[in-house]
Amino acid sequence: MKVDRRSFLGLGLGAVAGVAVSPIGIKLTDDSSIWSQNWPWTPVPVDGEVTYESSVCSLCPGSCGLSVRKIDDRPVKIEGLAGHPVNGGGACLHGISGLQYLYDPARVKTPLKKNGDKFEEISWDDAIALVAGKLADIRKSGSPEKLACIADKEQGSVSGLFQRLLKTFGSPNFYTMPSLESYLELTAEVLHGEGMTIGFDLENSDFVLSFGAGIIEGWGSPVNCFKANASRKERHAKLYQIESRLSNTAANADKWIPIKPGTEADLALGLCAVILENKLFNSMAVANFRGGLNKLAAALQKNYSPSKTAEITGVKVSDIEKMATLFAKAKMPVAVFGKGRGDGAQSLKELAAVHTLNCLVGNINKKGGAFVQLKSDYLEFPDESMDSIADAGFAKNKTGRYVSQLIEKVNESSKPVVEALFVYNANPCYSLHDAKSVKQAVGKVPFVVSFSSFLDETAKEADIILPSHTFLERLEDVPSGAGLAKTVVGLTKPVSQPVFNTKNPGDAVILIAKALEGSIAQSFEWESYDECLESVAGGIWDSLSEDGYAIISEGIPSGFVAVNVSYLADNPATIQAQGDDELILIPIDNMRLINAGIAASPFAIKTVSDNVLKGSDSVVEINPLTARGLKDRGYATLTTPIGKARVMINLNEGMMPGVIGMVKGLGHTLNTKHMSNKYVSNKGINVNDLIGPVIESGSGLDAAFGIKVKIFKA
Amino acid sequence: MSERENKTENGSMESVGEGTAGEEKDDKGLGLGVIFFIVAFVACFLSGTLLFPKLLYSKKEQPFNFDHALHVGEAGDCETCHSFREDGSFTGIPKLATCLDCHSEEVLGETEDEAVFVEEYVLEEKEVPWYVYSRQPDNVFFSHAAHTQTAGMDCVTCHGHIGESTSLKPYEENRITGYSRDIWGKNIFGIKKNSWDRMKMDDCAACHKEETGHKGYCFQCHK
Amino acid sequence: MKQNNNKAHKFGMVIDLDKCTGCGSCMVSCMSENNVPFKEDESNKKDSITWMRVYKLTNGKSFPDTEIAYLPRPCQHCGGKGDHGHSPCVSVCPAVATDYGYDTGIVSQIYTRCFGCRYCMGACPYHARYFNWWDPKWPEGMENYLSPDVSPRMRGVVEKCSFCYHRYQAAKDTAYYEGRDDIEEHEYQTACATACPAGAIVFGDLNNPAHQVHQIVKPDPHPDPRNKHIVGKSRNPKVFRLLERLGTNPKVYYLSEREWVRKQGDNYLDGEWDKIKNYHGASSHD
Amino acid sequence: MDSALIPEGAKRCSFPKFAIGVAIVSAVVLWGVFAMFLCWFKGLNQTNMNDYYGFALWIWADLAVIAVGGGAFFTGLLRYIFKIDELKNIINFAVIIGFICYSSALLILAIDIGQPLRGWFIFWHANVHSMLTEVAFCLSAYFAVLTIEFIPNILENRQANKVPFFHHLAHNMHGVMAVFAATGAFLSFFHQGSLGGVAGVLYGRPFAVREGLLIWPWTFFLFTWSAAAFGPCFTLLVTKITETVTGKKLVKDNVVHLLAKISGWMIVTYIIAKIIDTIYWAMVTAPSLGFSLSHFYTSNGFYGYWILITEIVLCGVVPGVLLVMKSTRENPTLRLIAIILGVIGVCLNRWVMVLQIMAVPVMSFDTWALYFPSWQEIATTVLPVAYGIILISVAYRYLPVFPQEHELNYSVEVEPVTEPE
Repeated sequence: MKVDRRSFLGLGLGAVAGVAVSPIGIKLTDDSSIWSQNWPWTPVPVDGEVTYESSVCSLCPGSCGLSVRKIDDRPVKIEGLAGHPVNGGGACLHGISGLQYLYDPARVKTPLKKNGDKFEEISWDDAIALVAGKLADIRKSGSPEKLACIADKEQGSVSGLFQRLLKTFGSPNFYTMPSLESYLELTAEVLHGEGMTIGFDLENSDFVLSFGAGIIEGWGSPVNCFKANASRKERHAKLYQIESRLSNTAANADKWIPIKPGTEADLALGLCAVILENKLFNSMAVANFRGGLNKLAAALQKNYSPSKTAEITGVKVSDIEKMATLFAKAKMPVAVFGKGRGDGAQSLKELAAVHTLNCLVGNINKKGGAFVQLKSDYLEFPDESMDSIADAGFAKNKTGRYVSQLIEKVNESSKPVVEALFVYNANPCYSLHDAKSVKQAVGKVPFVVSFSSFLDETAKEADIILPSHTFLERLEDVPSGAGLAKTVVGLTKPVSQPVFNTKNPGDAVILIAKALEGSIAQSFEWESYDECLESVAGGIWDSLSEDGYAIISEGIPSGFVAVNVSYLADNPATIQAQGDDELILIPIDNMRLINAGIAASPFAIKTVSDNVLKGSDSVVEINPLTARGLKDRGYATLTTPIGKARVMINLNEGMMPGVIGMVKGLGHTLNTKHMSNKYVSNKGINVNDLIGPVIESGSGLDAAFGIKVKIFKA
Repeated sequence: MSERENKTENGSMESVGEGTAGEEKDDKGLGLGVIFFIVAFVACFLSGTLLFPKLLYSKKEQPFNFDHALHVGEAGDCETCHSFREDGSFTGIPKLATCLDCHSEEVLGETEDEAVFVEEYVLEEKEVPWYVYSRQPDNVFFSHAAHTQTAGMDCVTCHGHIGESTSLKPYEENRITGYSRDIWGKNIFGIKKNSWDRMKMDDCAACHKEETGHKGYCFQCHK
Repeated sequence: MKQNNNKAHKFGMVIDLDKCTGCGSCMVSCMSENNVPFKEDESNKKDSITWMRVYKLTNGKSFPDTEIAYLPRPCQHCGGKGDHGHSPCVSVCPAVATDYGYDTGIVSQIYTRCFGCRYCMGACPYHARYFNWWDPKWPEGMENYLSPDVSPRMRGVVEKCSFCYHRYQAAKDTAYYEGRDDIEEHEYQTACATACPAGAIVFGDLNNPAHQVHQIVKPDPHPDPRNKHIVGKSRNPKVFRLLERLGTNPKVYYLSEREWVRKQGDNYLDGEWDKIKNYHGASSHD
Repeated sequence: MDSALIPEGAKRCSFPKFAIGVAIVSAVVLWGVFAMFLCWFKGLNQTNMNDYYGFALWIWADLAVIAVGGGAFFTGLLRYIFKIDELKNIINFAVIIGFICYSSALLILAIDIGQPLRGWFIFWHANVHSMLTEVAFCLSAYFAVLTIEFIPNILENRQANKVPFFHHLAHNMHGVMAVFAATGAFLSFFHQGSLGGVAGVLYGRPFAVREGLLIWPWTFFLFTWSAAAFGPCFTLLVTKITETVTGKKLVKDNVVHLLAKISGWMIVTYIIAKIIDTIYWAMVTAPSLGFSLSHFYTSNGFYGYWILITEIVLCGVVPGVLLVMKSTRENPTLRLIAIILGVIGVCLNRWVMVLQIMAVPVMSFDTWALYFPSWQEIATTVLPVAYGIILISVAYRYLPVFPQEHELNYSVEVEPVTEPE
């Protein structure tokens, strides 16, 4: 027998046939497909018991109630909390994507100390000791006022602790970032007196005259505004939107009145003029005006006749007259101010002029009108113990009235105006105008402590970062403000164990205070922030802890509200944009982005239109008439007096000719050598790098509504 | 097989063609070819049936033995430990907390396994990493409530008589898919005798078809 | 009817485009609910997975007469021609990875059955179907927020909106456990509907006259006499469906007072709109 | 070197020359294979396809190679069923071309699907309503038939044929080839048709959708007819290319003329049907859905009326007429122009029925989607071409593909067969 080719053939065929009828083939085929259906690198979420926890969102001043769905101990979904007095179900996209902040691996995971241009991890004990040591030195040198703090707001117990620390330390230099609430208080102060604030009863008003307020762009308490706006049709209420751009609010409004950028104050005064001239005002209300109504009326007749107003604003005379009449004759009219979200630059002239409309028609503290009342003060901090250094330092004048002035002073002075700076929940190096010079100023401060959860633009400039818990990991009282008709304090609760080695910023402040010893430590005798909150929120704590919120005021405020028109009677000048070019660049607020300190989440960025962000390019809106040679989706170079940028063009009929719109909230630079945040960083341009501050004389506010710009094909 | 038989057989095979037999030499080769064929066939078939499963599955021991029969005796039924939550979802393998309803830091019985349980898990507050014989892929949604509460099925139909067992069998993990051998079934051909012998989708579908007249829409059981 | 449930639901949605602000809450709620992945650059909208996508419509007029509206587009859960369940995508899938639930009217998508031929994507005129061109990747630690109710998809398969079917499964689970036959309207709501801050999205059973969707849509039970493929046309003159003329019979309805918005719901030859805009399929049956 | 394998009496180039040629083309194959592995291991993100372009270059290549591979079934049908005997002289080559086309199509499909390991679901979990299921079944079955049809030719290799079993097997297979040809024709009718149906049933896509007969839209029949019409053009074209490359005449003119004539008549009848279909679709089907013809051909950067005119007139009517008329058909240049136009025409038709369908916006607020393939897509599409060249070279070198080769080239010169080195 000879083994030949055929034997091998037989062997081969036999093997094939044997394998074919054995289960190998079918089993491997099946198993390989099951493998592909359950690839080990595709995550499998762990199942468990479903529970819901309620909390409050503090990403923006909206203070919406949240319901967090958890699987065992793991939060997996955030939704609006049904029945909550602010949002009553529903939530905005940023709140819903809150878990992307919680679990973000680009968070500051542990205290960091700057060494050269790098950050080093240090322990909490070392970090607190370092900060306290530095502060003690400043105090010893006798100028405690050189400790400054920039926070997002004045309200709330954490901000209260910062203020308390500064005061007991001996510094008056506590600053807040501009916010709608701060403008509301300022307006109230100028027209009604100190310690007041304003809310708008949008959900009942039958005629809302909005001077660019982005009612569905994130203005005020966003979800609350969305709801008020959505119910408009059923209530037969009207919304007139005065704005240079067809924003979503303008598109959703009953009428859009395009206006030359920066002339909103003039239009408001023009409307006042018509109302006064035609005696459309509420005479009972006007009878109590102080501060020179006649002087105001005369000035308005002279400077803001309908034809003059039309010339200034670009709004037709007929529209001006019609609007004034409609507004004055509506049952429950309300005029709202705060361009965009109301947290950008604003001029006091505009704020006062618009609110004067409310005063003229007498809708103050009436249903559907503007509610003017005392600021809520629900926290009862015990009296501070002040030593002589503290008394002397605290009695000094603030370095500047607003944060932009502080920055200016720091930049101007050759000697350190500020020796140490605390930054909490704020990102001035990103969100103030001319961000580059802000960064320069912060860089000049010898010792900067950031309490940020993220390595944001300001935190990157810090010497020490004491990372905060996100709002999902901490207990905190969250007072609503932001123009809501009612005042609600919500309670943010830790729905998750801290993901990283972070602390509640309140605890961090208490630890610093304790480390400073003496009278400062005596003013911070709580064991922890949680204990502090429970004691200072005494009056409402039960309600907070049981219901998750406490309603401080609701319904129409009672009592007489004085009106003083002296500010406007002095005929303040209208702000002009910086530069001499023909076109004007204005910032746009977009609901899907965040303009405050933090970057929008990956989910939110994902929803942004490719007409706003394309790759890493910002897209600017421009009317085809203005675009001249520029092509849709082509590139162009924008040049303003303070900056230059390459942008993509979006030809947009909703943009007023002569105006270029650029979205706010892009252009974060959060990447560092060690931490990449590619999902939200280096996307587009920060519009604040292109617009510089313009200070309104009198008020001292940065009131730059835009900037003159040149645009060329790139 | 004799050469002669070989020749005839090959001849008949060839006759499918033109009927002309090849040369003598070729015939022999072909005869040998047949033998080789049969040997290879049998060898491959047997290794595919007997050896292959040994290679495919890796045996894993459970953290410690669990006596179902004993526990059923104590608790009375399956649902005490394998319970429903208030929202109708099923807890599956009990968490440590459920065990601690009866167990404590002190050993109740006399087995070594309980000692392991108490020492390594109860005292350490660690969940027991059981291998689950009936674990299904992530894309499966299975409503225990629909089957046991509404349709009135018993546990045995799908899970067999595990409640009567005194020891846990070794967990055989499919090296490719990562799932238990119990899903495909002990029988490598996938032949089943009892309703609990296999837990593939076809088994669900067959039962649904029989009981409801329709094997169901995709989303009834997938997520 | 091919089904094993005596009470057939027909889950559907009506979206009020006058209330919709284009805020994007529905999109994010959907992504968060359904474990939708994200990647570094999502600005190419042609490969960006958004089960719910909000389109921006414009009336095409120039400044200052231009108007805009937003149109959220989930999967339309088409009933197919004559509402027989042969949705454009379902009928073409070669491996039954997507089927029509005759008991709910929901078009499923089974990621593990799908082998990624993408024929269904070609069949869907709404671009509601998305392909996983990449492996889904979550930044380290972020996979902690993934929900176990929806299985994450692997690379190479198609996914789409499921009307949050897992919420129906959960609601049914509870109902089974409590010995109830069926579920209440509020027990099964999609993630987009619950998230919408403007309350623009209403979800429910189109077959149930007690449900809000039914009351708004007033679906015509008879086929449209002008086109027998069309079933369930709304008898509300302000309500329309997307591309209704194709006979896909979507279960997502849209509501708008604005005529130009309604007109953009479908394609019309020159002058055709004016002839049929006041036709709502009602007169012939009421 | 490899002379023992070369058919008896045939002259072939030297082995090194052949090897170098094959090596060059193999480099292209390797490039394609590299791209293929990239697609398999990294996923389809290697392509420029997107959610608007779920079907793109590959599906077009698939449809195109199957259309031009239609020469195999149609020639087989004519040769074995209609007993047109002359075609035996080209049938081997037609089968090889078909084999290349169909194996390429299957390979491309294996790359194109997102989950190749689950590709078998199309058979196991088949949805009988899906045209793609029909395609998969018929395509695979017909590929099996083509393989069977190809086997006898392989077995006729000089060495293989020495084995009596193979010799007889080849002989007997020839005997029953009519059965396979009939099966092949039947299967081809359905898969060519169902490929047409793939587009025609898309009632969500007004550019694609067609009315039809029973469950089959008109595109079903048009695709079958066009494959039968243009497939022979491709067979003739490849034959012509092979003749040019080898410098030998391989098929007699009468055979070529006959096939060209049949193709011509098929094209003419097809194009009449296509014109009627287009007019009906443009005048009735699309308008009933609210679309005017201009919607599909304007306001975008690529798809204009030119593509419609090129496909139907320049690459349909013109080759049809050229091939039908005896004078032009028998003019080698005009015939070549006609078959080239024909091949372009059918490929263009498949392009339109895949890519333009995806490009046209359907929702009134949607936009045109244009796409350009990535290099990986191009490489994997070129891969089958290179593979085809190699297979044809090898087959030509070692198999008696052209029965008339000897007669046409060597019979006159009485020259002994020289062994190349």
